[in-house]
Amino acid sequence: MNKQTLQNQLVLIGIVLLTLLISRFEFFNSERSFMFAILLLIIYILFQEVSNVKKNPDSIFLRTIPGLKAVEEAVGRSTEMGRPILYVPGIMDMNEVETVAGVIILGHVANMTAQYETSLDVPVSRSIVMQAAREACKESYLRQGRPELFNDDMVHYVTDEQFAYAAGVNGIMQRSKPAACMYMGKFYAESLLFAETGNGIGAIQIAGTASQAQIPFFVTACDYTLMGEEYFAASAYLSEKPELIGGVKAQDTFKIFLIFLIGLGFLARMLFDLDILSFNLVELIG
Amino acid sequence: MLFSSLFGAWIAAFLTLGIFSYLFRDNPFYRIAEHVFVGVSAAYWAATFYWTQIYPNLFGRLFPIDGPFNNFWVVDKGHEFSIIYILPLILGIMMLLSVSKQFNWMARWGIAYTVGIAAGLKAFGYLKSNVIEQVASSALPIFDGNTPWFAISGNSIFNNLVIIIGTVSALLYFYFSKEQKGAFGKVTRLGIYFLMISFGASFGFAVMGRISLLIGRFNDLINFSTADYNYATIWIIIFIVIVLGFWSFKNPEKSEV
Amino acid sequence: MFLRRTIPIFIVGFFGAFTLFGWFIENESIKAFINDDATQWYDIIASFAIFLGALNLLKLQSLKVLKRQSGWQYSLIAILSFLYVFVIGFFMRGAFFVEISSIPSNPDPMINLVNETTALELNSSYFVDVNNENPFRIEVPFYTDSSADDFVAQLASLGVNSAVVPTPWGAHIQTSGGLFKWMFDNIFTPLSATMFALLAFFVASASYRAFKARNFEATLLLLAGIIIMIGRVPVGSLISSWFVMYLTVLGVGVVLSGLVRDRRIIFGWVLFGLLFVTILGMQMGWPIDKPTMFFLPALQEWIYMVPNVAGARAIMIGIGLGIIITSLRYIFGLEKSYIGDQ
Amino acid sequence: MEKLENIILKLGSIDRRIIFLIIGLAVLIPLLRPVDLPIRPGPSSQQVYDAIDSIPDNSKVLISFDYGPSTRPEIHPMTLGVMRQLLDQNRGHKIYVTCLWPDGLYMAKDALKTINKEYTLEKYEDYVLLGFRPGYEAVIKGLENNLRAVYTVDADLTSIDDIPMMEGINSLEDFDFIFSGSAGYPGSLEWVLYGPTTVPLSSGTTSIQVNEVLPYVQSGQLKGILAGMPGAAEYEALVGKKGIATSGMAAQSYGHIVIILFIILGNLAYFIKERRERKY
Repeated sequence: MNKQTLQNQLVLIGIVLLTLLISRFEFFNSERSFMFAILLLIIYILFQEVSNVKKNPDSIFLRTIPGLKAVEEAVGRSTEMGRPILYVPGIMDMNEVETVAGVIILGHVANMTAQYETSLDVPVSRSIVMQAAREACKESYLRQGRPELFNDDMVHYVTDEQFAYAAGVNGIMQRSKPAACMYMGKFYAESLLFAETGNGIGAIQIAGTASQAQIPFFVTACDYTLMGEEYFAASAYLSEKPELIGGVKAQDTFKIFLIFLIGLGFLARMLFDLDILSFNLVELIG
Repeated sequence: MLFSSLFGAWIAAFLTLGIFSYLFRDNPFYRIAEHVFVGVSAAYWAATFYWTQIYPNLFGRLFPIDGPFNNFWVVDKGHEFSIIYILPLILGIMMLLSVSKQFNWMARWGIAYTVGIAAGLKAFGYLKSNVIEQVASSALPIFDGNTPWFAISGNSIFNNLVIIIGTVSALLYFYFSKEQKGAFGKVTRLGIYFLMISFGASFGFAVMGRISLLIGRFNDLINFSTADYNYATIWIIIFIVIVLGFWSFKNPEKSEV
Repeated sequence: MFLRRTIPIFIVGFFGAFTLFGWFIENESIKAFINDDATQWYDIIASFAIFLGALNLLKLQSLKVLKRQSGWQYSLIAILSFLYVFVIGFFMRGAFFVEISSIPSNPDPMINLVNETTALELNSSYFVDVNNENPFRIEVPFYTDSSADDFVAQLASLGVNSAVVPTPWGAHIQTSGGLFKWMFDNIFTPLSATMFALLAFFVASASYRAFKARNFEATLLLLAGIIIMIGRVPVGSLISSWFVMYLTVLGVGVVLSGLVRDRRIIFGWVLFGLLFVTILGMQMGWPIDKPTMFFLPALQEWIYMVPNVAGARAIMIGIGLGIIITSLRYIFGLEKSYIGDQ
Repeated sequence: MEKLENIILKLGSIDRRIIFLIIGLAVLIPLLRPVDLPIRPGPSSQQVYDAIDSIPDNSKVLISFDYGPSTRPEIHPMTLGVMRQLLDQNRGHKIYVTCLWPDGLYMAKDALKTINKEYTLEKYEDYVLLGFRPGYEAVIKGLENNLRAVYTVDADLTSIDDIPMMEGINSLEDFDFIFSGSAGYPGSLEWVLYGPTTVPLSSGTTSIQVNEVLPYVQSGQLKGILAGMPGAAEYEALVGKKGIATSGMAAQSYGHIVIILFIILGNLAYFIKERRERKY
């Protein structure tokens, strides 16, 4: 434990020194030194937490996220009802981190549908997402030893246009009446069109998104919603792999650091306003 | 008025009302509008992407007027010759080739590139705007002498304290490594309250925005119902209502779930 | 294996690290790549990819038609719409302008012809300095080359020199009056705007169903939503803050009735509250917007500037953290399942 | 009482299509028979107005049209309003128009047409339509780096070098004010994140986006914000030219009232049901 603390302190000092050193060079944009140090710190925390999780995987505690438990229930319910599962990986392309996360979660859902032999329908709005989602699903079906259940067209393209896609997906919902609808990715205004139609056909709905403006709609119209950061933690929860759990731990550690930073900034501002401190720390950060 | 404008207005009114008919239930008019929309938009984006991306930005850089291939093909879009653009061309072609089973691994390179730059570009952007700047702007003044204790709008000590407490407690709601029980649970509860107020406010705003859109649509329909357009809206409404009435009579709704 | 796994993972790591650390480097070409080329490359790849999607769409819809699956007629509509736009996007320019380079001494028949054909309202002042160097372009294009040619012939019969100028490829999809633009204005736009407008109805039914005071959290959601909704529109400033105060007193009474068994306390609170508000109102002369705290436009402003900012900021920071860590996981190869490598 | 409760309960389980119908009528009727409602400008709209008011004479103002036809009723009055405010005072401001959305070009053309009818303007002296460039936020970054690399020609394919008012403009930092009429991505958020920090920036957004953008107003990165149609109406009132946003506000108000009545009704029904279930 002591050794760990020492190492942490050394690394922190190392990061600061490295940043100071590198800032001296011409090629370095010294306006961004603070960001650079923070970035190094995050990377360090990430790898530290991953190795921690790898060392003693049993001692790791993560609180439950209700929406994630519901995923498996939803797959089970669809199987019982003999109706398909609809999975919407958002309307944006793979150049959004949310979409990538959505495709990863799709891989986990496909694992379950392969086990349960439930049919899976994935309409997508971007062709690159179509290719990626197919790869992810195919791999899952192979891993579960059910390659014969996989078919390229379970992931199919509708259109790139936001509302045409929404119209198309609504049509699919109305006609194939899926028992469960999952919306995991980046969404814009169409979120409510999906969620209300899904509600109308009586499907279990689970949403996950980091699109801030759409979270309220999902919260009010869906059964479960993975909000913001929860959504990014979801793939780690589902995979149970140490590298990914370590990522969630790193998020937590860094969050505590940020809260500390908010407190520090607040305090510094107070001292500055009371003329005890002669400079404003916040201006240094910004 | 030109025939094309008049015809256009009738088409627009028909498609608009076709989509609105979805509010009644899924029906043939909606299905027509939906399928037209899907088909039209897929081709629309293919054409738009080709003419605004591939043609000017890729071919424009590989075949500019003074480039080495200018006796082969010229696409003059004011760009300089840039050989490095051969890379996206290759990745793009690989993407297309992945349509065949044999080459479907080829898509992975393009996917990998997309994910790579997404990760690199977003990580920095979000670190700056969503994290550091938000943390920095949470350092609100409490004791600078001219902030009032309480004011409903603008800066006040009370408001600033609420913001800080709200931010921290809501942030702790997203802390995964601890069960939300006891004292910690109370803090996260408070965090949820702030999140809920924020969601409610967003929702309230959304209601507003959505109604604004409806106003825009209705304005168009009202416009199309004038004599200039031969009362397009009115005729189409009558037509759709009659057909839908007849259709509903023949296809009674199965118990709506 | 090498082509399928190793190289893609290398590509993610390389471009990820390059764009991430490139932000810190002062170098024009690196800056240019990060700011511009990186995204442009992606756009180009995505533009190629869209043809894959289009092919997939056509394939599935054609299968429906061929197998005569239920609703195949609609699939036929989708295919035809696709082909229609594909043709006007790639094979027909749909926009041919006519440029007049000389006019006869009596321009009136020509002007009449032009106005009749194009529904423009031109008069002779438009043609003052028309000549070969400075031709007059009729701003309404023809959809086909042959109809433009016909018009040129008609003009020639009136002694007018004119020529057909086709819109260049690429510009044709944005030319006002062109076929592609006609499709955009009369098919694409109404459809997309109407789908969007459906939200007005759905947001109403969603709020009706979901905005129920089931518990304290839901009540907060409900109150914040309603106050914003009323406070932001003009009607909100017609509602007196005194009315809101009375409502608050009653509302607190309702809440109390759930918490306290003794009816006298609730009754006492309501009576006292109503009296207090009335006396205060009489003292202050019932100004509509005072006390500010209970004036809806001011209250909504407070909600949206204070507690809402706190909540939104926490979500923002959370999302930021999630994206940063997730991105780093991709860059360092800790997560590879997006290319099917679980 | 029992009867009233039963009626409320029945109304509480109303078919949602009835709600749709009533909402539709509540919005449609005020559009057919307009009513005038008083409009009281809020602080954030006022802030935008003041920010534009306080720019020096002969300023170069960039207006970015980052929206399409579907959000036109909300954003169009704002961009028009900004142009009117700039031109009304006759202080020699110049307007530069860019578009991050392909459809934004048509919106911009339309707005310029309207403005040209109201004021006597000289193209390339008073305004220039630079047009649409694809690339989302990359366009903003590019403009910040070197505007002339992104725009070699304007929307009419006239070379930038031949346009008198483009003289001395090489990057975003050469403007005195930037306004983005934004309906989503890319839009106000991207302007804040990637735009210049030295030039004052305001934005008009759809109601839905307001929440996302608000923290930036608070932190001062945005000089005020026009929030949705009410924001547009308030701004119209400030500029003193009533337009579609103002006339839409009545429809908006009724729409809200109907929705709120439904919410109240739904809650009453919910409480009655809860109480009855508890009793038996």
